[in-house]
Amino acid sequence: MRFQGLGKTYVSSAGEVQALQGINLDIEPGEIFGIIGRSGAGKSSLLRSINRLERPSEGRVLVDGEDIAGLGEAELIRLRRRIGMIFQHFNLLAAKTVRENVALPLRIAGVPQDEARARVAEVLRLVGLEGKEDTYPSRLSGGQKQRVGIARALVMRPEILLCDEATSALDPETTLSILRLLRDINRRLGLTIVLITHEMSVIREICHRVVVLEHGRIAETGPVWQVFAQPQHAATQALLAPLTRALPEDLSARLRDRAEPGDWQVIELPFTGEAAPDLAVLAQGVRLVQAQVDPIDGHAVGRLVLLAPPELDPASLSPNARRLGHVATND
Amino acid sequence: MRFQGLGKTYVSSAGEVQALQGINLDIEPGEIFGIIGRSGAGKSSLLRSINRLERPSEGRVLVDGEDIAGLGEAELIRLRRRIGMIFQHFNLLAAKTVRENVALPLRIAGVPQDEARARVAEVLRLVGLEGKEDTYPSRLSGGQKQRVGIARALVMRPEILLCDEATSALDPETTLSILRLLRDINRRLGLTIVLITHEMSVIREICHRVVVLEHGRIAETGPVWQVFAQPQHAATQALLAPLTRALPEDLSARLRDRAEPGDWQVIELPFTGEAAPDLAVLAQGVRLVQAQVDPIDGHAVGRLVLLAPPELDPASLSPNARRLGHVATND
Amino acid sequence: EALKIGVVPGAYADAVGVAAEEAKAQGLEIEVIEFSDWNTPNLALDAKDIDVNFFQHQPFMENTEAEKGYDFSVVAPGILQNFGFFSLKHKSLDEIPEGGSVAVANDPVNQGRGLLLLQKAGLITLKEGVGYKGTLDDITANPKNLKFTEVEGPQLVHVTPDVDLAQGYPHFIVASGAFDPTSGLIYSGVEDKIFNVSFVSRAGEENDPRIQQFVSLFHSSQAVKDQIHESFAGSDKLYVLAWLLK
Amino acid sequence: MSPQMIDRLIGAFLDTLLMVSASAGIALLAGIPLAVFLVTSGPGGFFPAPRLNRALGALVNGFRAVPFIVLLVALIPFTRLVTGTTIGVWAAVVPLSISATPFFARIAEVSLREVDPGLVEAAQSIGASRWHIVRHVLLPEALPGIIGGFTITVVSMIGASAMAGAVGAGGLGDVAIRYGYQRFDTTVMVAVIVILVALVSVVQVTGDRAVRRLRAR
Amino acid sequence: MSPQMIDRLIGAFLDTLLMVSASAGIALLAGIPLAVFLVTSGPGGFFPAPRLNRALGALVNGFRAVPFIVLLVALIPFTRLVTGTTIGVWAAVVPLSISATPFFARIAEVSLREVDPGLVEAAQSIGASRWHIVRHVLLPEALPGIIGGFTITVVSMIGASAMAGAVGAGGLGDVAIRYGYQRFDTTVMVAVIVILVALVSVVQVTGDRAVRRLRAR
Ligand SMILES: Nc1ncnc2c1ncn2[C@@H]1O[C@H](COP(=O)(O)OP(=O)(O)OP(=O)(O)O)[C@@H](O)[C@H]1O
Ligand SMILES: Nc1ncnc2c1ncn2[C@@H]1O[C@H](COP(=O)(O)OP(=O)(O)OP(=O)(O)O)[C@@H](O)[C@H]1O
Ligand SMILES: [Mg+2]
Ligand SMILES: [Mg+2]
Repeated sequence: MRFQGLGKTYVSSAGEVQALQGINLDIEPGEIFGIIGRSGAGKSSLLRSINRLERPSEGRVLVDGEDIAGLGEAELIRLRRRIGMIFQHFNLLAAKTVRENVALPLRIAGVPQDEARARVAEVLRLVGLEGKEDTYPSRLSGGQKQRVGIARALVMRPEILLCDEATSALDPETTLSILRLLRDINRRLGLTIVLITHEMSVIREICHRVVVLEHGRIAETGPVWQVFAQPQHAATQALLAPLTRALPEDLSARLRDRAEPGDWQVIELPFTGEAAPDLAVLAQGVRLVQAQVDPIDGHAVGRLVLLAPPELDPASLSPNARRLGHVATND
Repeated sequence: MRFQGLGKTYVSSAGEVQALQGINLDIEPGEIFGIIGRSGAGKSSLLRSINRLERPSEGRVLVDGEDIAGLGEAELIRLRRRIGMIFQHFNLLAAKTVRENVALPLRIAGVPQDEARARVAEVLRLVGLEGKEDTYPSRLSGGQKQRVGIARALVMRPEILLCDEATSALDPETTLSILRLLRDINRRLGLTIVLITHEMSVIREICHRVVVLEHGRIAETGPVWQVFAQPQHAATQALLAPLTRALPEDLSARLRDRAEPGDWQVIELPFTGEAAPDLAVLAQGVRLVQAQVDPIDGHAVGRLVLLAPPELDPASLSPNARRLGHVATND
Repeated sequence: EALKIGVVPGAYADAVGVAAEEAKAQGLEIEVIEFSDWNTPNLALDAKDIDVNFFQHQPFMENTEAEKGYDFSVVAPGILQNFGFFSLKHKSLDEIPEGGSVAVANDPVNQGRGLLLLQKAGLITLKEGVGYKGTLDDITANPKNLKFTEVEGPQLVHVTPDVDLAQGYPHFIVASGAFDPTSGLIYSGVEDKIFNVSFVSRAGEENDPRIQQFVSLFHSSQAVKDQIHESFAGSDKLYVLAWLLK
Repeated sequence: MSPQMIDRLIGAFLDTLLMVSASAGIALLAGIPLAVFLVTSGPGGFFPAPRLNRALGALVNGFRAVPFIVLLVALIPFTRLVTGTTIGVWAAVVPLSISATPFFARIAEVSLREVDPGLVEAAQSIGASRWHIVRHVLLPEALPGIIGGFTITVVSMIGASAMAGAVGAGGLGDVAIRYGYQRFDTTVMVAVIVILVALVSVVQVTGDRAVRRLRAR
Repeated sequence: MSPQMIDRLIGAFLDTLLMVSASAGIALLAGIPLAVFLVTSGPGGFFPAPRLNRALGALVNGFRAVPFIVLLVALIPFTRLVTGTTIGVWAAVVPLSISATPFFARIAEVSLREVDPGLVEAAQSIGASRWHIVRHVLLPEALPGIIGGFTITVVSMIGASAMAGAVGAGGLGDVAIRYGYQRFDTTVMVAVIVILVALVSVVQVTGDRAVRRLRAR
């Protein structure tokens, strides 16, 4: 999949909105590719251009090397049958039951009834909707609706899967099981997945590469561990900030720049995924305040926040350790 | 706010669904109260019973000590004007612009035009929607729609705020700023917030207490740091599992129960928020694989996962350190 | 104040229209109101919304008076038309087959007259003494087993090709140009003056000078006569100017 | 065509405009509250009044069931009370609007029922009274459908106004009937029909445009 | 009432049933494709054919513009071609269905336009052809509205059939006009109107029920 100079402008009575501009991007087959960015950055617009739900205002979208703008109706239908899509707003048919919604792609593609029945039952089981087969969407909870959308996208065993915030309405446990399912299909069948999410943990969990959009442009792109460990662009840093969580408020409120007698240092010890700091240094009487270290693709990425006695030299911990400030300790 | 033996049964052609049963719960004024649970557990049904969008099948809901089932129309309207609600599916009026949607509660309550205009501008700024005032909802991205919903719920300066997955469509940065806003209002004005979310980080960030629903019943309830540090119920553990993240896959795949020569131990060192382990113990040549420690209400909660040499006794690190298994080390 | 005359579309209205033009030239103000219905001109007359109407014959008027309690009176006679029964399939009444279809008018008085004519032709027998008020329910003998269909006046012309025998009003036939209005198999004749379409006003107002002036103009105008003659295909056989009958 | 006939057509055109716009206006004003009441007071509505709902439904059905000409005559006493006359354009407006109102109400009802119940809930949650819900949710959200339905009503009334000839009100449809049907004057009939088609097209296109503009936002 | 009259009422009732159900059936079969075409080929539709759309729109407007009685007469040659006659129930079915089809198409059009474009997109994303979208999305999703509109159409046709009756097809409306209206037979008129109201109510209630059942799911 390749985007060449892709731009998208929406025209409405309230004026023009340039949702995307100058997007150049390659997504490899078999890859799990994440799209992140602030609300309104153009993520959905980008995703929707892949199966031509949105026609580019400029530039081209190539799938399997072919410009999809030039596809005739029959070819477009053939292409779309190979691409599953999970919508941000679910878009379930209110007049059809869960089963009928999920069976629709198969019915349309003329899959024999018996096989269709079996496949529908299978995906409904995978997304945990047994027992709701004959329910209409209006009777489902938000997460149940979303799972119907996931089942509908998977039932055709697509080669490419487009997910627009596919797990936003799901609890962590269900999210995890869906992600595992996706990764599993990706590994077994080489499914290419392009996914939008606001949950950085989802990106970390399953994506290989990620692109960060900002105001319709690419801010940054690369392997997840790199982008996450050393975000270059302010937008990425802002998105990741809540992940590499802020200092606890009671601490940050008491933080001061210059040390007063008896103050301890607050030190940040980053793990950038390259050379991990030696933990032996922690034996110098420091206390752990906050920690977030995660292995991404085999690289330990994150940081520790420590309280250290005044005499300790941050550099002795690790060359990139950094003093954030000083606080009084009450114990 | 008090729920007494609350039960809710939905009746439809597909049969009965018992969404809630035997809910007994108190929510204190000025509290930020989280509701979590698996998809379909009954969270939305519980929340919607607070402003009588859903009438209980059994039991009672008391707000300010008064059974709301008995309210007349005028009283109910008065109550609802004190309760803001953010809907899971946004429920924006398609025929009104962003500004008109947000201004509607004020218009209905007869707030003078001038004041209304100022307040609308203020909340739209708070949720970051400047420039979209005259846009219709169909032209907004998912997150922008959600922010309109948030603005609409806040504009009346409610005493109670009900949030049904209010930040699910928002990027982490925006989520954080909305949460800070809510916490700020909570502190300054004593706003009571009841919120449903699937993002455990949101619960951790701002909630005081949390209830875990499972199959329409209360599985567990208590202060967030307690529930998160020592989840008692299987449902809670399952929900939190992805948070206290699983071992990295390459490690867990190689994990074995019995040590072979040269194997290192994989050790979990929990931080339960009570007595934090002394970090000096880490000087025994261990390596950090994964860390997640967060201060919740001043208590350090989380765990470290360490690789330790075979001779180390886990108990020497901390009484509740636990050996997960053994792995071969290649370096 | 203008004299308001109610009419229904057709030859009668056209004649009144010509007379109204002449009257205006003489300084008499006339307003012609065309009703596309046969009840409302009487209703409007009774309600004093019009002063005189010209669409009905005396039996029709009396029937309405009896049913609705109006109090009207005939001011002056108008036109008497010679309606008949027509067929595009058969040359004479004898050829009408067993079980043949017959279209008759669907309004009360014209249907009654049509049935009387069929009785005169020997095709049916009506209940004793029903006269022109007879309906299909009053047929006591129907030896040829004719099947009747009731149809609106103007529509009779359209259905004539589809039936064996159809009642027909010459001025409709003339206007449509569908077939020869003088080709009827039997005619009602123009002897029964009571069926002439007359000027009708509220009782006691028949001597309103405006009405009288208009009626005498209508009766004396050559243009009116020419218009009527034209409406009846220039055939004297199909109509009679009732005011000239003694 | 004679100059008189052309005058007559112009007059008829104006009569039609007047009759249709007056009665369409009345049908709009009366039909919308009626439709709102039928929707909100019925089963599942937020203002349940089953007894009154059934009664009003029956009344609407009654007016819908009676053939127009019968209704027209039955209404004459009322018409006279309102307009002071039984003939002419204004006398036709009364029965026309009385027959168009239940018709339009039924059409508007269909569109009002399509409004997402979630939006009604949202309004309830902000403390909207029933009147607010009608005013700010039901009507604006159903507006495209209501306009579409009103377009259909106006076009149907252009057809129905032909019957106004029964009270001597004239109008294009009546001219078509009188000349085309009863006098077999094809030229006049064709002329009238051309005008009628043009009128209907203008109404339809205007309605469609309005709907499209609303949908485009 | 005489026994003949009772027979006549029964016959008229059956005639009305036959006329209305036959022409409603035709209007349903012909009106839905027409409505679908009007919606999908128009601006913003997924099967743009602006020229054909305008042409068909104009044709629909044409049929809608002509007063029913005039249409009925204008269609006589066609009616004769189809049914071999111009009198009787079947001859009335032709103009009735030809006038009901564009009417119903316009009503169905309004409901079809209400279908959420997101659902069409969802269908497109699973590789649905245009026909699939019509079959699986537009029609089922608009069904409540279409049924509501069909109810309105059937009720309107019960009214229109009274006029068709005037040209020799009989039916209840015609009996009401002939006996009740022209002959001032109040008993018959009341009887007919009671039957008509009952018939209309049955149609309306059946339609409402169907819609409510669809909505309840
Ligand atoms: N209107 C309804 N009719 C029938 N069943 C319903 C209805 N609304 C909800 N339910 C059922 O009740 C149960 C609880 O629904 P609820 O919406 O409260 O779940 P939830 O906890 O909010 O889930 P989610 O996280 O997915 O939004 C679900 O099984 C759902 O299918
Ligand atoms: N149909 C439309 N008409 C006009 N503007 C639109 C339309 N759809 C989207 N936009 C605008 O384009 C921009 C990008 O929208 P898009 O939906 O791609 O954002 P997004 O990154 O998916 O955001 P979110 O995370 O909130 O879903 C937004 O500013 C939005 O308001
Ligand atoms: Mg989006
Ligand atoms: Mg929910």
